[in-house]
Amino acid sequence: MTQQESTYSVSGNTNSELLPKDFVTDQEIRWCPGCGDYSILKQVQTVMPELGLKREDIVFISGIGCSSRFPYYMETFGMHSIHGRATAIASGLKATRPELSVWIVTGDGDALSIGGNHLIHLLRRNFDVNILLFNNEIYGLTKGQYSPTSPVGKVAKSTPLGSIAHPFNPLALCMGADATFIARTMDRDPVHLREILKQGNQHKGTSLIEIYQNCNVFNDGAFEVFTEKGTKKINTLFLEHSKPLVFGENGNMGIKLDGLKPIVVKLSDVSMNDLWVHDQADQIKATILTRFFNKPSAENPLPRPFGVFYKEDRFCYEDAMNKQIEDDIKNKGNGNLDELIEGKNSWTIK
Amino acid sequence: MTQQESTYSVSGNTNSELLPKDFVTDQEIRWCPGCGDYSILKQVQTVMPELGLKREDIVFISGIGCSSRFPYYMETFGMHSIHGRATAIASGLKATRPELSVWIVTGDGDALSIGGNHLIHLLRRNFDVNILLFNNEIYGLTKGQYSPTSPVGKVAKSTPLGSIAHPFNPLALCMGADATFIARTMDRDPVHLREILKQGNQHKGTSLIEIYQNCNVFNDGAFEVFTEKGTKKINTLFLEHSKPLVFGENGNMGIKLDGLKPIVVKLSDVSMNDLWVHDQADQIKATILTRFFNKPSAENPLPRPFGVFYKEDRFCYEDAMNKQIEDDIKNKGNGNLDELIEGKNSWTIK
Amino acid sequence: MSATVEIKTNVVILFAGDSGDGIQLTGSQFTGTSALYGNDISTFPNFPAEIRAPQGTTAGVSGFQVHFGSVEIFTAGDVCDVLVVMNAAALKANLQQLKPGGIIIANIDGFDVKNLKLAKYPTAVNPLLDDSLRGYEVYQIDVTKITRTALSKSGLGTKEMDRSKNMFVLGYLYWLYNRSLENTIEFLKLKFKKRPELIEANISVLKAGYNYGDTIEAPMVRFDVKPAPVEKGVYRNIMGNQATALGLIAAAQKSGLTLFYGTYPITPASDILHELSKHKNFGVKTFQAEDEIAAITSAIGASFGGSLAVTASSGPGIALKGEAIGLALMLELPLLILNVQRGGPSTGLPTKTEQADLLQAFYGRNGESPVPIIASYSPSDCFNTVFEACRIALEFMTPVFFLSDGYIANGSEPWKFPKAEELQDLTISFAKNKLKTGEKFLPYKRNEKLVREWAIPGTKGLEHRLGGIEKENETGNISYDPQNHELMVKIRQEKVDKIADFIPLQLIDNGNAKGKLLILGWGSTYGSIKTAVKMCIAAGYDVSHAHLKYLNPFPRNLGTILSNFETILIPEINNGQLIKVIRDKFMVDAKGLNKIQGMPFTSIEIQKKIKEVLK
Amino acid sequence: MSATVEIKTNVVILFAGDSGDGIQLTGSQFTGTSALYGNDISTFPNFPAEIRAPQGTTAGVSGFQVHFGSVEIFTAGDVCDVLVVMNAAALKANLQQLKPGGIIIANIDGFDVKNLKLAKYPTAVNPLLDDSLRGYEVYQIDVTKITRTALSKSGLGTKEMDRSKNMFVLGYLYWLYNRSLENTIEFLKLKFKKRPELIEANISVLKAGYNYGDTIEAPMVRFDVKPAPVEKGVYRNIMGNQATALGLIAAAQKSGLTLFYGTYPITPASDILHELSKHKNFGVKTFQAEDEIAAITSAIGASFGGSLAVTASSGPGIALKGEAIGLALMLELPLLILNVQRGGPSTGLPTKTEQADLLQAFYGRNGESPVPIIASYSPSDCFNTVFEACRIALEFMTPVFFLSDGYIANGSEPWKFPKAEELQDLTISFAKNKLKTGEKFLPYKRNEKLVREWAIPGTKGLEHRLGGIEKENETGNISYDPQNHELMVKIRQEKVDKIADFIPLQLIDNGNAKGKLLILGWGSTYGSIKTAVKMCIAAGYDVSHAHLKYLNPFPRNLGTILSNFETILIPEINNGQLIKVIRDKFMVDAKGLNKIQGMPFTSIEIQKKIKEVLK
Ligand SMILES: Cc1ncc(C[n+]2csc(CCOP(=O)(O)OP(=O)(O)O)c2C)c(N)n1
Ligand SMILES: Cc1ncc(C[n+]2csc(CCOP(=O)(O)OP(=O)(O)O)c2C)c(N)n1
Ligand code: SF4
Ligand code: SF4
Ligand SMILES: [Mg+2]
Ligand SMILES: [Mg+2]
Repeated sequence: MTQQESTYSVSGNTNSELLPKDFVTDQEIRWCPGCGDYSILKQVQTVMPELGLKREDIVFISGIGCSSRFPYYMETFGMHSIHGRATAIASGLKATRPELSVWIVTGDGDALSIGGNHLIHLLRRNFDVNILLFNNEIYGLTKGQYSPTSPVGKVAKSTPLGSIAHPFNPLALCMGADATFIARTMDRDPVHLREILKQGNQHKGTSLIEIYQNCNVFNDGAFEVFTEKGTKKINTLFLEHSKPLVFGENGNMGIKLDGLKPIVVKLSDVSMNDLWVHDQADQIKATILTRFFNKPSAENPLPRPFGVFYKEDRFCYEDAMNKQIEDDIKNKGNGNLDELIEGKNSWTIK
Repeated sequence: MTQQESTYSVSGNTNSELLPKDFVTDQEIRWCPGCGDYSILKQVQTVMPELGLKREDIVFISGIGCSSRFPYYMETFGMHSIHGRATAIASGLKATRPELSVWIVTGDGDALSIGGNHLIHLLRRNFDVNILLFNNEIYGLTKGQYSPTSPVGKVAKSTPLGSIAHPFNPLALCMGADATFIARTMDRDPVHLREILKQGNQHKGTSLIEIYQNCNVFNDGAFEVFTEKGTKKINTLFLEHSKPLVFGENGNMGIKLDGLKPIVVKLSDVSMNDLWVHDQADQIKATILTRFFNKPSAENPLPRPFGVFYKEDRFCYEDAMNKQIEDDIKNKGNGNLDELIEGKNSWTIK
Repeated sequence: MSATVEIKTNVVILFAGDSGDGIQLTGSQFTGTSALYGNDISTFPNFPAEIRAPQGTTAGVSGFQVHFGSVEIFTAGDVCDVLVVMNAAALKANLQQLKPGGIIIANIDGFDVKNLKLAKYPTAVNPLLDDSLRGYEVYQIDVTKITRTALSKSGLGTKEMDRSKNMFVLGYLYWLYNRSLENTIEFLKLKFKKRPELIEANISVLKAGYNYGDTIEAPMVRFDVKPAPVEKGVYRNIMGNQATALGLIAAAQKSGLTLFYGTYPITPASDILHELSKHKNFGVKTFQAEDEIAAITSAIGASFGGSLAVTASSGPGIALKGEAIGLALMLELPLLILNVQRGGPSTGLPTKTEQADLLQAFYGRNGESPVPIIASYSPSDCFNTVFEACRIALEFMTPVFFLSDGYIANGSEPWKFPKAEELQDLTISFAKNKLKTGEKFLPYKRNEKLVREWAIPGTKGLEHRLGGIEKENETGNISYDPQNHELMVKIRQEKVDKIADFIPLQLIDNGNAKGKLLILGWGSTYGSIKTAVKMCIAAGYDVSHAHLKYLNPFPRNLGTILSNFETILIPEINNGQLIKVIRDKFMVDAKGLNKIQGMPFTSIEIQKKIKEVLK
Repeated sequence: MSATVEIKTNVVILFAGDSGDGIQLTGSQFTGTSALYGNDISTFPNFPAEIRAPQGTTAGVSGFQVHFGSVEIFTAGDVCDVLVVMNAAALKANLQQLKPGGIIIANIDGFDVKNLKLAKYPTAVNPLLDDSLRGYEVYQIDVTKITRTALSKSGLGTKEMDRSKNMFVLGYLYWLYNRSLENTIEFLKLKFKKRPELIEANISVLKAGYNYGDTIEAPMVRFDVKPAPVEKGVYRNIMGNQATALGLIAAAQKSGLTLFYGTYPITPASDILHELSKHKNFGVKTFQAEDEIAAITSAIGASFGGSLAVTASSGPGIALKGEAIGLALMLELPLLILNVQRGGPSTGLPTKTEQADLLQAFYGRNGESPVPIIASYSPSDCFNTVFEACRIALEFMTPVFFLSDGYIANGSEPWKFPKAEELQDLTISFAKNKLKTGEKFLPYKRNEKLVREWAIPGTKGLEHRLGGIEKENETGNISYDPQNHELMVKIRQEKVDKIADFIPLQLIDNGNAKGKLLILGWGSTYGSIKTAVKMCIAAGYDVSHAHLKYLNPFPRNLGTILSNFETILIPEINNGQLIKVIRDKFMVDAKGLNKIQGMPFTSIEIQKKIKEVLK
């Protein structure tokens, strides 16, 4: 008997008739009013019809956390699993059903605390899935403990005198784990968010998208210098491939590399041609960009980068897995169950 | 009642009378004859008396694996725990007994597969402990499955057709996790190994020392281009702080940075002054060095670096923890149990 | 207008409203004042499952139930006498809790079209206007309007004014139950120390509520619940998780050890962490680990180093600790494992209560791995029980399970707390180097209780190695010897069994020592069983109640007790777990009474069953 | 010199030597040849705990025990008739296994001063020279010398020559037991295909061993063990882990599903992974995950996608999977969890066998979480049992535990294997979209077996969401409703209980259906119990044997069977686990017979107990 291919077969047709509302479920949304998760949900639903996927071929998998409620609100296949394991679940799904479009939704606690190991292993294996990491620098669902991305000094439920743990730099960690696609965006910039979602989806391999998400109940304003009108322009740097690094009010500032050291320059002083040109394919440059990480200040005026930091072509685990199977079949022929059971040293009793 | 300080107190005296043999236990060593673990054990025992520590203040903690048998052979306090958790156990011990000298012994599977999460969290928290990561690119104890550091294509028990998983670059991963000290050395270079052990011990914060270790039974020769006479010189690069990167037969080659790109140059063509000078304090440079990772070859002649890649001063978790307690005592006075139990809203029934 | 005063022995009030309505605070204030007045009390807060479910919906309803009386009170009450609802959703979600003829106090403003719609009442239906509530006594008050009026001259904005609505309700209830405002006024002064304008506003609204009762023209009965004949002494109100935290600190103080608490947040255990982390001046070290495995293994490290090491979680997190619990038991190091149980399996019902992790505590790891288990039965009892769990862990060098649950953890009751000096001393003596020259330290040498010594790093001459592989008796060296393995398995079992010699005998809580029916309970069912048995005994039934705190090992006399009754009934908030152990161990054909609804038993449910069994 | 030939019904030979001595190969060859000859057979290899313990020490001794006969054979034998030792350590480690008067075949070269010292014999003591072995028949052969002589003209180096020492011993045993060399010669030709010089060398040493028997002058008895009256048919030899792997592939083929095997290496389960990863041409997907949690959760992902998903480990690894098992059972997805049990607790005795994870399988997770459990009882039985476990998982949409253990996993026996076409069909029908317009798909709608449909991604119109939070009946939406929770807990339990209607009734393996004593076993104790009961019945004792394969739920008639016996005795390689479940469930005062030595029972131990109980 062969695989039930008919049930599995998924055609590549785009389904242009789908609308964002077709991705809305009948479930009441249970996030706090004002939560950044709403905007992300909205943008994901908006982008979905543009990706040329059939709805039934899309799977959202999440762990546990406020953000992890996401699958319930997406009219696709979905699983709200257990804390920290969405990445591992998705790996098994993608290994066996490579034709599906698999999306992982996870929080900073889910992905980087309890789920840290599965995340880094998924990245090195490079399954072709998309990870949406909702970073709100707090544990929302359990009502406000500090998370592995909370800054030192963070006063939270479990740290009434302030956190004493040096936080992860999530994108630096992911670069260290040999991620093939990393990007950063935010809940408050729908256009950018949609653009990054699309680029992540296009990437063949694991796309890690960190999304700054405001938890207005337990960590309100954690990212406001990057999201609010007054401060956004001088504190954010939007990356575009092959474009020089320019930012600031009216784009009057730029970044230059002084040896290995990035410095902020005024465009009035320095020519555009001398600026650092963003190159998504450059692992070292991407690493340096992930290190633009301290809150921008007078001594450290480096803005926070948003956009695609890094993109690399590398074989995906599921493809290699299938190839090995195909090759083995080519070499040995389709497995014959009788021969397998009999083995090489049978004997007959008459 | 106060803490039993007397029992805990540990004086800082060095104990110069100790000899390497004082660190040998009465247990029969159970590693395979020829295993690289023997050399590492020997060097650790040799170095111990030089560290100025009292034997009873030293604790070796390991997980499970061939390498993890290590504590049984060290006449100090020790724990052979469960697979992957030595790092977490050590964190709890160091948090409560900062005055102890805590050493973690772990394998590539123990530290990077099942124990990956605890490792990266330990690194970010920066407990002042030393990690000896015995990397033999294989699972020894369970008899030869591939590990997260095995190269793609590795034929092992669980991968008869070759591994299809892109391996971790352990030091790059650790840099991504904001390690404050990373170094690499090897079983076959006792002098270098001892030197690195000493430097790791001196570092205040987590010292991550990757040790290339030959498993002559299941992965013989994995590192031989770096360890064997004929090939060692042109394939290894020994890092020394403030010194230019020089290697090769008779030290006739060097590394130069072309922008962000390291290139191999002949010293006959390029002046010493133009070479990359090693700077342990430079996170970006250290990251680039961790990326000297492909097997050296004609197209990629970059040698494999050994030595201390990176060293950073950052507060240790246990110190911050103690400081917070001290401050709280300063602010509120030593806790009074009766007041605590009574709370603020008691009433009396007469 | 002055009202008639009716005397009541006990009353249950359920405050309900939107999460933002200050319900928990209102309830706590009422509780505190009644406690001060001398009532016996039990409370149960009921939080919405969502952090902040959409305002006005039933999912967003927050409740606080308080049961107070002039008699002994053991539960937060089966049904309520008074239901206070701040909006339509609160009424809808809780009406079934109100006893027939009960009082409803409703904030009219919460029943406008928008609120009715959010609560999913059919269009044009308003329960306050149709006669669907005719079986109850309904008092409708436009709380919002009166509050705003009362504050018209305060200079506060409308939003801020509306925030003191709950004070109006509280004041009104103080009037209704004849309580003084003093306690709450004191509280407000402290709470708003930095914003005096709010002190004044809140007090005036509180008084407005009180006066409203005094002045409105509706004919109205007031109630009086006299002080309970409770023991003399100093009391406080305490929640279960808080009591657990204090019990741990007390044990650390009495043992002279550093308290190390390695944990990972999870409902409903997290509040223990929150409480502990406030008391750093006791030298408490709280460690929010990256996951549950790191939580317990860091605690094992701390225990190896000589700390009083504790790890805590709820069901799913405890499942993750199984392997490491096995390690602790092999190492024979003291370790506390707290499980604040919640509804399962899997993620289950995180905000609801259940007793379904008992068998996990018994058997949830590989190999023969006995671990003592001890369960708390009420919020304040958590203090004593966790203290006792520490004693056992330290005295017997073993991991110990402490079981609590969501009901106990979040419930509260008055507590006649002990003085520090009355608490048992837990002084530890770490192993000292008493070796003669050439003699080797034997880390697994045991005393007459089969307990090995705690030899911590830093002790010269006691250097030794421990591990999870089977170890040779006494030396602790790795041993694959078949006979030795059997010996060690038996020793580890015997060591736990022997603890039975060092715990109190089981008492009959209520009823005769011999008879027709024994209700055998454990954990948080205590209050409901106690109440039910008390009432049945009063009604002439031959029923007794014994409540287990020690679940592994059982008290030595348990078998005898069981043999003295014709029928054993075991009520549990699960599908039958203790009953399995009892049936196996004592070969008694015990019957189960099981409720698996994420909620405690009502005493009525238990009474019904008692009567059914005995008829 | 021709020897007398003595006829034997069954013989146990234990080959023992250093890990490098080729003991496993020698044993397997002897086994294969005897099987071909028609004997019934059972074997047990015994590896050293260390990868490569120091040569010559007792820790480094590798053993291979083969039991073959002209009668039915059920175990690898209690004691051995012949002990072959390649060095002093092998003698020291195994002498107690040899029956009085048994034969020792010793390689003299392995008893030089160095070897004696490594084996820790006192200085100047050589057991071959003093008369400590006088109770045995000892044949001393200088294997090394003869081998080297035989190869003197081969052109091989000494080291390479010495590697064929084992062939000498094998040849000699072939002579002793009157076996043909053909099978091994064929094997050698295949094995050294690429090095013809080694084929020749090994064959000549093999023949030298045979001829040695024929020619030496010592008076010597030869033995003959006639073919067993085993069923006609085609046989092969198979080890338990191998049979498990083949059973999984067979189930995948018969269900038409992709086999996904998510695991993390651990002794003694790893060999299943090794075997499966050789058969990629069956579409098998093996995934060596980063840890056990990823192993099981990746399998859950694969199951969600419609694969036959399997995860495997041993005790400590299974402990880590508890939380995820709960998820699988909430999701109601098919999933196989294989536990190849080893000695516990904690790391325990990794290379030894034990049955101590049964209660973990029953209860090792939070909440009410019933999972079917099924256990294999012999190496070849693993094939059928794991196939059956797959059937149950797929038919009932549930995680299923398959239990095996180190003894079964590494043991081997002849197997009259089935034809593929004889295997039951497991055809799966995934849910199809049969919805009318506007109708919603109900993922938790159930059939008469209470089983929901498997609706996999890619099926248009069946988009739905699953999760670990309690779900509303039928819709699967999150539900905090108290009644619904109780309903769902009961349904999940009932679904598992109902499986009892779809499994075979329990049979009495041996003995009468009613009587004095029933031996109730499970798992790998089968062979020893079978042998013991057979012998006791022959000796006139009123004893019967029933062996459980289905542990949860039990076969429907088990209660009746138990009630037909005066005494129930439950032998287990643990401290008493099945017995707890039986006592609880059936209220029978069953007795335990327990051995916790990392080793199987001998049939003698069981016979002794039977006689004790029946006297
Ligand atoms: C095994 C386990 N441990 C702990 C929890 C409790 N828990 C649920 S979500 C969560 C963290 C949530 O934080 P994050 O992942 O950042 O998500 P957010 O709520 O902020 O979106 C925790 C600790 C759990 N459900 N399961
Ligand atoms: C929970 C658990 N899972 C798996 C194992 C089996 N196991 C023991 S050591 C090991 C890996 C050993 O590899 P590594 O850490 O590289 O150490 P090495 O033996 O190579 O020194 C594994 C998989 C175990 N003991 N416990
Ligand atoms: S708690 Fe924070 S993250 Fe969670 S739903 Fe509310 S606002 Fe959003
Ligand atoms: S298996 Fe490899 S790593 Fe393990 S002891 Fe042997 S040589 Fe060393
Ligand atoms: Mg978060
Ligand atoms: Mg290794």
